[in-house]
Amino acid sequence: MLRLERVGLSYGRGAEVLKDVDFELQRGSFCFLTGASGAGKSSLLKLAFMALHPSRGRIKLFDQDITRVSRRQLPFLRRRIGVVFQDFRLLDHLTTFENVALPLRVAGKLPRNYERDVRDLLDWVGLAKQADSYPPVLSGGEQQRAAIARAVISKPELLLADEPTGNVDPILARRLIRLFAELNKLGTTVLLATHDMNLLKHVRAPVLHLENGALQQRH
Amino acid sequence: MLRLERVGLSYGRGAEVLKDVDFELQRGSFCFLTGASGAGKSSLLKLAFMALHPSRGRIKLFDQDITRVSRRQLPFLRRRIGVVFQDFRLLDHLTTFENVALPLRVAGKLPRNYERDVRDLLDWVGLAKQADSYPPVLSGGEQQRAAIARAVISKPELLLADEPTGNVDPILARRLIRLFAELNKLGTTVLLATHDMNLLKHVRAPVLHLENGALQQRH
Amino acid sequence: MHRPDIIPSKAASLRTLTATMAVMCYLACLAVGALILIDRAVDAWASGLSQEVTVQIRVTSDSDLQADINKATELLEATSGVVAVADLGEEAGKALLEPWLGSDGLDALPIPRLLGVKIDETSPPDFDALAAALQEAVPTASLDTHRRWEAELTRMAGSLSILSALVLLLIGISAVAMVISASRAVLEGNRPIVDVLKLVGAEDRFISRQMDRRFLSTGLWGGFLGLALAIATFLALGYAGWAASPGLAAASRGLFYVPTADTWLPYVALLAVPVAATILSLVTSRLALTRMLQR
Amino acid sequence: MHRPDIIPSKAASLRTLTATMAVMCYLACLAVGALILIDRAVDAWASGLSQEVTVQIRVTSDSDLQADINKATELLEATSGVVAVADLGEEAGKALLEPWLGSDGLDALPIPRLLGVKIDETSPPDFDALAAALQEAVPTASLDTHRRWEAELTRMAGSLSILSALVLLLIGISAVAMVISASRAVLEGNRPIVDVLKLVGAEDRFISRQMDRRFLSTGLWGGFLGLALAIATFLALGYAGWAASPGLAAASRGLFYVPTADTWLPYVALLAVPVAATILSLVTSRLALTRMLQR
Ligand SMILES: Nc1ncnc2c1ncn2[C@@H]1O[C@H](COP(=O)(O)OP(=O)(O)OP(=O)(O)O)[C@@H](O)[C@H]1O
Ligand SMILES: Nc1ncnc2c1ncn2[C@@H]1O[C@H](COP(=O)(O)OP(=O)(O)OP(=O)(O)O)[C@@H](O)[C@H]1O
Ligand SMILES: [Mg+2]
Ligand SMILES: [Mg+2]
Repeated sequence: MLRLERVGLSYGRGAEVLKDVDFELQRGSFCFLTGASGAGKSSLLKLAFMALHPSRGRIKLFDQDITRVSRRQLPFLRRRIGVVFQDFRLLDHLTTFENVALPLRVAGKLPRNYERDVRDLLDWVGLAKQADSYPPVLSGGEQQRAAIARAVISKPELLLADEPTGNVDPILARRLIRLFAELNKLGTTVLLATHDMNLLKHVRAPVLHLENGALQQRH
Repeated sequence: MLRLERVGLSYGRGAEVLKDVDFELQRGSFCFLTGASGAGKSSLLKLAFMALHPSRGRIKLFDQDITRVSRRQLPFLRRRIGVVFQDFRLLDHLTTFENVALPLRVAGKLPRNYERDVRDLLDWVGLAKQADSYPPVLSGGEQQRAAIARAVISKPELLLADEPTGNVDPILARRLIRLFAELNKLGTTVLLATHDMNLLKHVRAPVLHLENGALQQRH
Repeated sequence: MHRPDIIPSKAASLRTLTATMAVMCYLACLAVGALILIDRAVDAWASGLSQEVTVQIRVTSDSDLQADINKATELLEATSGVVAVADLGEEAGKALLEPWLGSDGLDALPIPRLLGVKIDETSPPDFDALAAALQEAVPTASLDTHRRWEAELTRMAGSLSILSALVLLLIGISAVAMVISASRAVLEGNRPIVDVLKLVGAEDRFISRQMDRRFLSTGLWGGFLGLALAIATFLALGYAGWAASPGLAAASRGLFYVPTADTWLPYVALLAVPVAATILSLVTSRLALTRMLQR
Repeated sequence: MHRPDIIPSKAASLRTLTATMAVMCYLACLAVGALILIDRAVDAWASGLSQEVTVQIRVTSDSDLQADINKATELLEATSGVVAVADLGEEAGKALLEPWLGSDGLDALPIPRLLGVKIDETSPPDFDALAAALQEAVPTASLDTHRRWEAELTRMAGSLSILSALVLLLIGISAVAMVISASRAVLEGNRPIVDVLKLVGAEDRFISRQMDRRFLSTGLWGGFLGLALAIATFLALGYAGWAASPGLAAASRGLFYVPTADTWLPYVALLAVPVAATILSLVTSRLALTRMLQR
């Protein structure tokens, strides 16, 4: 599914944030990514999402070498991936509903074909009342849930979530983790970066730990 | 120190987010504020910081009725308060150093009088290397620490922190909590909104819990 | 179900772009209108004038008329800007004096001779120098100053026409600079949105279509607002301007109403302004967007 | 230790403001310069012209010269736009004929009489109507068309002067609209920064001082860039423009070099443009900022 081979990453002329990272994410697996603040978790997810280019090494995604894939192919690869960004990246001038529906709209789907799904999902993440509100008036946790909803609305093959429960209460966090687990059962591969040790307790899954730019697997 | 009397808050013509909130924060105390996502924690902190006006009720801060304080007085009241916003609110075009020094600069202090302090504080929160980086290139946790540093740099009488450890690892979180406790010992009153149950274990302090717009005190 | 625009329509930079389009199109339309007006006035003027000046040769007791005529003709033909010289004969001289002296008894007088000098309208000779040269070579000859005034006027009108073309050019360049700058600011302001669209899997085509739509509607709305203001200004000049300057007023109205062979010209020229500005804005945004997407 | 500006200097909207200031000041300076040029030209023109036209009254065998003179004088004095009428005497008539006939034997001829008609420069009479009326009332009288041309020219120059003042006004209004719009966009773009400054305890004074500094430097830089471009344009016109329009070229140079009583005027007027634009930008940002801070 996702395979990093001796990947190194440095920003500009700075030191390497990631050094010789090697790992493979099996199709249908569920994995946590941990590490201290500034260890490079977000950077690693951005690499997987093709928002960054590795300084060296090779990344294979859906059996394609994404360091070589053409720019025209990028959007189609990205549509098969859902991402929750640490800073949400919602569009302030679109309602919560429109934000969540954005990946579908961008993929050329018609509203009548997705309106139902979007409303159901908003309901599930507890944003039914906020469907027509704009992100700037949402609470931190509400924005985060909107971001999660946007990431999963298109039932992606791969889900990359960066600290997706940092702004919600423990009960909601467990509910969201259940959502991820549910999707995982339906075939979505999940890679979830988090600091929340309680989450690790709720799902039995391998943990990838980043330290000094290197990745270690823990169970 | 801070006293809310039958405070109600509603946004626009929506339902009330806070209903009849009554509580007093004693000078020198340390208090947690909890509640589900969307319960109104951030709203309450914004009220205390005079970034919002209550729809009804009275708020007293430093023995002044802040619903009646003149606009000219506001900056001087605010300088006595440190705030960590849930969304950080860093200025993207200033370096971490400049962001942290901003409250001092705005208060008319000269760089030679604060440079040392700022560097020491950055060191303490683990941002010494990022002092000259701009917020957009910081990791989520680094941004959060910069926001915390900015809130405490002027040794405020009151510290309001909104989910200040949502983006940092448990070890850093404990370190930051120690920073808050340290400040508290030096006389700063601390009100800390959080979802992180582990934090509650580290500091023995009263917990204010928001539910359905009402505040309950738990110990 | 209504789907809101993906590129927001309410950014401050977009309002600036609208204002830019309106103001620059307004000024450009005014300049185009003025150019057309002035060109027409100059044309009308020039066609109403004879392209001739006259040279009078006096008859004195000690002068040889024919020799003087030949000498003057020679001199005139050698002057640049003179196309042809013709002796207008004795009758023309008589016609000249008639208004002053009546037709009786003219035959007894030494009737001066007139030469018709056809001049090149586009590059008329220097009349002052010519008059001096003529006086020097043939003391009995003098250049008719009446026609010289006409030529002076024509030259002044020509200058005016060049000046207004120059103004149009300068306004045009200014408009281009402004539209480019404002369009780039709008695109720059939309960078975070473009980034998010890329991240949710939007193709470049999709993004540029959305962006084009926004620039197209902003551009056309601003541009035609400017055009409408310009037309309103011409109309206001045409009616309210009467007292200040009747000629200007009539000309302003003439711009739209007077039927001439090229009645369609002002309409087309004015319409071209907002369209060209919009295209410029679109192209600018496209180029900047392409660069933005490439990274 | 260097402290970076709190209001960033590199926003796209700020670049648009710089461009706006430069372009609008450029156009306004051009318009001011043109207005000064044209006013000077018109003044020079008008002072070089006599404010008189002449009426000739022929002597025929069956006419009473003095009666004709009286009748014509009466008619002329009743015409609006005529200030005074004077009989120029017999010598003036002789002087008129001399160029054609020489001075010998003039005494034998029926010398026409000339009337000097002083006209009101600012509202000259309708010469065509006057000529017709004169012909009708006094068949031997005729209006000298030479001077009529001069008057026509003066009127045209006057129109031109009004037109250029109008253009200056329209460019001025456009510039005001653009500067206001661009300044507001810049302020709007800085709203998040203003919010943060408020939250960290900045006084309104502090924020407006920072903002003023930014607008002042942007405004002056853009404005004087525009002024410099305008001066460069005048200089280019003054030297390179010679071929296209010598009069224009000389005038452009005259704008800066020719010593006249009001030599300082163009400098002051041109300098006023960027200064005024910067003040406008500052005032706009101040007003918008005050509104922003009040909430
Ligand atoms: N665009 C960038 N340019 C330069 N340095 C960057 C950039 N993005 C991240 N960094 C640096 O790279 C390091 C890793 O960042 P990253 O965001 O991957 O950390 P993280 O593991 O996600 O941390 P956190 O848990 O705090 O979010 C950080 O020290 C950060 O300052
Ligand atoms: N500016 C606003 N306009 C309208 N509604 C708002 C605004 N700000 C917040 N709200 C609503 O008020 C409610 C409380 O918001 P608040 O941000 O105080 O919650 P919170 O307790 O901080 O939640 P979280 O833990 O998710 O940050 C939410 O439902 C939110 O949608
Ligand atoms: Mg991160
Ligand atoms: Mg909150």
